[in-house]
Amino acid sequence: MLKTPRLKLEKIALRLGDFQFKNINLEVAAGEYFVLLGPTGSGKTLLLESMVGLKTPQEGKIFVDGQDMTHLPSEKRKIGFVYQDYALFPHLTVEENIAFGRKNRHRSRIQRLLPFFNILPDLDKDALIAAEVKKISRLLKIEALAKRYPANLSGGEKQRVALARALIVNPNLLLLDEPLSALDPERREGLQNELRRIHQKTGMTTIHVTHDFEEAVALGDRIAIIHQGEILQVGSPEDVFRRPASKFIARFVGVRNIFQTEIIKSTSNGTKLLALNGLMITALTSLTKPAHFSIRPEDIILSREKLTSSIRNSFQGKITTIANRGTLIYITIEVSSSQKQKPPIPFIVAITHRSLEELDLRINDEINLSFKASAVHVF
Amino acid sequence: MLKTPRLKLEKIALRLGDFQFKNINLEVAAGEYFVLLGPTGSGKTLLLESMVGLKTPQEGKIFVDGQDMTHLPSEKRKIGFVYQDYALFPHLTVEENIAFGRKNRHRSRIQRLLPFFNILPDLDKDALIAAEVKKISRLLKIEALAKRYPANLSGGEKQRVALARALIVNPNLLLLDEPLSALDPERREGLQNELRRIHQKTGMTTIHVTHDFEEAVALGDRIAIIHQGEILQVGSPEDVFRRPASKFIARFVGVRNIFQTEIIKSTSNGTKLLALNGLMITALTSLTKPAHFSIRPEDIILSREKLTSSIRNSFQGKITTIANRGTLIYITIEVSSSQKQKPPIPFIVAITHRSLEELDLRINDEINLSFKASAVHVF
Amino acid sequence: MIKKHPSKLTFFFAIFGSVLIFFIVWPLLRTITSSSPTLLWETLLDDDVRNSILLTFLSSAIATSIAFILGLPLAYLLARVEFRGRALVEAIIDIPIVVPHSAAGIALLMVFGRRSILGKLFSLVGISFVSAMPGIIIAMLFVSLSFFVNSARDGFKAVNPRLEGVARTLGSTPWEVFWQISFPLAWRGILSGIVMMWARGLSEFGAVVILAYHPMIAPVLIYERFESFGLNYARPVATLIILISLFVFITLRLVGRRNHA
Amino acid sequence: MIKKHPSKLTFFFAIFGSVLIFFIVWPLLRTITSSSPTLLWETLLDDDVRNSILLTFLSSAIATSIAFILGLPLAYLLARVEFRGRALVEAIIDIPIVVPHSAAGIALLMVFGRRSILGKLFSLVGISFVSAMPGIIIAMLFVSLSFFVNSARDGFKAVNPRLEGVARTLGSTPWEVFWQISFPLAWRGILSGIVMMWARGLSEFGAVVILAYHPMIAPVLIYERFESFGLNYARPVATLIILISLFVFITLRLVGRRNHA
Repeated sequence: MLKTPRLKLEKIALRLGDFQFKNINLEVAAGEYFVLLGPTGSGKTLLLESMVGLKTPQEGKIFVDGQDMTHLPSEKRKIGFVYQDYALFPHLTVEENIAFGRKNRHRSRIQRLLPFFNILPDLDKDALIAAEVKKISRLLKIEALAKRYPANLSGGEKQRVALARALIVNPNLLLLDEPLSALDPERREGLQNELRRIHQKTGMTTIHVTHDFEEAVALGDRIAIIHQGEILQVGSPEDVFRRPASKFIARFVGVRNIFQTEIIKSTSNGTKLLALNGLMITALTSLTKPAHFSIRPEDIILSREKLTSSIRNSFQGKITTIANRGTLIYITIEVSSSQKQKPPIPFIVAITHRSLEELDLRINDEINLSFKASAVHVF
Repeated sequence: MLKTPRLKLEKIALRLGDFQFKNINLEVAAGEYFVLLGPTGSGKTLLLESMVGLKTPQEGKIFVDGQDMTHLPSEKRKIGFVYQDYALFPHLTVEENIAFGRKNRHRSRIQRLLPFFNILPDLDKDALIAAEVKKISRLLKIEALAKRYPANLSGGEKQRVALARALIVNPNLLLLDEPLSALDPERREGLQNELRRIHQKTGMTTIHVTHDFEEAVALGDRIAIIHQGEILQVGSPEDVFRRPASKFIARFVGVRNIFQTEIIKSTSNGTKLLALNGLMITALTSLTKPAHFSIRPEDIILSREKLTSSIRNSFQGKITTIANRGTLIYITIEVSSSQKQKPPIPFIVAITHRSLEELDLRINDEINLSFKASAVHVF
Repeated sequence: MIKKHPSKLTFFFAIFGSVLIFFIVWPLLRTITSSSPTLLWETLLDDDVRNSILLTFLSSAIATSIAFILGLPLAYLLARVEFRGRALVEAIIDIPIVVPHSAAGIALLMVFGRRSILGKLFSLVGISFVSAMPGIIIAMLFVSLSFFVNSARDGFKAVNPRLEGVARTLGSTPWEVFWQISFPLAWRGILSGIVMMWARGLSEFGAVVILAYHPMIAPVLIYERFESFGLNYARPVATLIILISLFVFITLRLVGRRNHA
Repeated sequence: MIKKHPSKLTFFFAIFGSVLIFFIVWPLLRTITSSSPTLLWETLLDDDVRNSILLTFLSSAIATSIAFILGLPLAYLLARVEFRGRALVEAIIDIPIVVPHSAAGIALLMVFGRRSILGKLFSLVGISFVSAMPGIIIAMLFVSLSFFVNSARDGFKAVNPRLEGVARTLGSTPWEVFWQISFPLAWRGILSGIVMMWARGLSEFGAVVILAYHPMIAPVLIYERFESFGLNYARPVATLIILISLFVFITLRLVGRRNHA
């Protein structure tokens, strides 16, 4: 990134109770939809709270557009924040919730000192604010809710109101803390599309925190994987999905076939051979030392006959389990090692119901599995 | 079911606040793993609580092994219950939690009246109970946790302890209320397998409540779909998945391509033709009146060239969106109606990353889609 | 979770509980019904009685106002800020409930008495605590402030701190957040603290009687009439003050509930 | 959520709060430090003082025990069972806090006095309430039972009802569930109720003095010495009872906390 990033975290360290961050560095470009992905308890909310100034990091600096904000109070940072539970003000109507931040901007010094007296209403400004509330409500399709109280809203409606409230002040940055996790699974998808639409419409730089990998892939321009207070990998969804940087990430993003290997030798055409309990697997990598490698279950092709194609890796094995997981079926196939004393190697393969029917697979069937050299990710 | 079912609900009706059940009928066979599937707020927990006697239905009867239990107090029903949050007793160790129900059985009348005095310890019985606790702990692999308190356990450990506590009294029936929903997504799969293993080992008749369709498919011998206090469909996972009984169920189990049609006519070979905005779709059905029909996204095949196979339904369309959802990619293809004034029909197709690469699909590409007559589910 | 139709346990427990309810209700009912309306009306026309009741109400209201101004910030701090010695401060707030009332009166007399430093200082501006209304007020304040501070603290604690955090990100200063968010949302707890403290102030006798036998608040008047003339002369005044206390208590409680619903 | 380093608001609020803390602490400290240890020791050797202190402690302990037996079931019902008139019962439980103490004394005297039905009934078994320990006990019980019932009720409310439900499915009767689950888990609330009620009982003066001037409990003794001999004679007794109250209060509070951690 050549331009000044919208948000920059520099060596952030923060200790709170048992939990700590160490040396967090992160850059988010203006207009980007950035996803922080990590399991529950990896400290994602805490990191957001320190960006927004509700927690103060013990070390490190936070820059927005190149300006140091580390010690600025929250109310001066202009960073929007949507909590997981939406944190709508229960004593205000939807309309009043949305106008809340906008009204703060128009308040005089004396009004700020005596907030419990609503003196000197300014009709011009009130009309201006009402118009802005209407505009943002239209964008989020919540105009009909204006007079209702948060207690009477559904999860999805609450989320839209919280978004409207954060967006109306036109913040430099929008932080979303697990915005979809409080919703019913069947409504999640619709609101995910909604988030994408709003991001496209407003171009608001957004940081979205989640523990759900599919959500991250669907929304993120870039993804950072966070675990136990450390950022493990930053990259495009494709990067993280195809080329996980560690075994933890590989498992977390749903890769099943993870093996450890020694790299045996280079072949003439630039590929490498990996040894696995006597099997030789062809892969493309620049590594030369012992490493992990993985193959995504849906990258493995099953066939009754041995394929005679350009595919480098082809083995025969026996089906041991067939697990139906709704949309996909996961099949475990044990490939016997060429050295008799070693245990067979289990490969997990994902196929559709249609393929299962067509191939008529049953437990204990012998079957061929094959995958490309390029499907083997070495790390 | 010819034999007396283990559990039988007969016309259960229950009103609680805004919520009500109407006329719930259900039979669960001995040894079965039965899944109650429904969205949040469909009253699943309430139904379990009335099975176990913590809520009393206003109408209807509950039978266990043919015996009417409708008015039996909970402590006499011998039905194990595991709450979503596991509800472990925080003031007892893991060991004491597990032994809790087992000890109740050995208590004399006088001990039951004076439970705050732990009089007359019986060493023989204590040793017997300790042995049983050990046995069940071994089955659930929690022997190492015996002396710890629930507050120090992980979600998965809590779940195992709650299971052990329910299983030790050897109940007639085990009720699990969303047992996996409190766990991190990455641990859910392991514990799902564990539930299957324990069910196979103990043969315990189990009713498992969930809102997750994949969980239901992976575990259930049979599935009942419940929505707004009513049971909509009962059947095998395959049944519910392939032949949803209503539009709500179809949506809920993840079917995307749901259309409404009139059935036009029967063809010579026994298939029917369905009209959809001018397209004619071949399907197998006995229905003759206007109906819904659906096609699962993964049952549609994409190809660059028009397929010349036995597949009956083949159309050409334009790709409008490509959404990456991790393991699968969902592509929307709009097929133009033959009648020009009608809007194009969007089909959603699920393919793997591999197919996406192989077909090199891009937005606005023209592509062929085809599906078998048997893949069209009419309801 | 417990079934709707009562179990044997519920029945058994209800009998025990009824004894306690009866123990509270019976003496009060017996007192109220023992004086005829005419007698009560005559009692109310007695200048001494009327003045004492007004003095009691007014003093307690002033004590409550002082606690509101000084105690509301403290309640907020106790609910929100982690600081060393918070447990100590919470214990100190509870101490007035524990100190015997007459001993509290003695302690206040030592600090605010005529010969004490504070007493002399205040007498310069014409305020005397002994045998005067300010003495009644500080006695009431001392014995009843715990009720207000604890109730307001619980009110603030029940406010989700995330609401305050979000308000900050929307541009409110901590002072504005307090009035825009914390105070309105904690209002039920604060109001119930005001009611309890005011009512508790009305009921005080031991601490007040040591600082100020005169001017007489209603509880002192009851005691004096009982000592000087016996039960029959004390009873109408007692009835009157019980009726007024109950009336005020019930009204405020209903207002407090409506306010929330 | 609020940042750890204090904001201006926190500082400003802390100043207000300190005034209140100071108002509680100073009179107590001033009283405690005004009497020399020798004088306190001599006071303690005075039979009248010692007897009155023992009588106070014992009476309050008995009142608390009665409230425990009768009030624990009530607290559980209020926490668990939805019934018509629950709000009324909760209001009744709070009434004793509101009723002026001397008026409460009059009301109790009317029901338990020598010429009342209950008074006559009890006198048959040799129990007299007027000018006797049973009178002290019922006066203490009346003014302080609210503290126990409310605290125990909150303790029971904090117990997750699902735990009770699960225990039922594991074969426990409602009665067993109460002792195996509800009582141990609500123990902290119950204990704090016991402490508060006992302490509140110790502090009572107004209601007791009307039912039983003699035998003298410590608060009455303080008042009597103050009225008869003046501040200097009342002070050592006040100091002593303040010290003992504080000691007991702090000890029980620490025990209560350890018990939970």
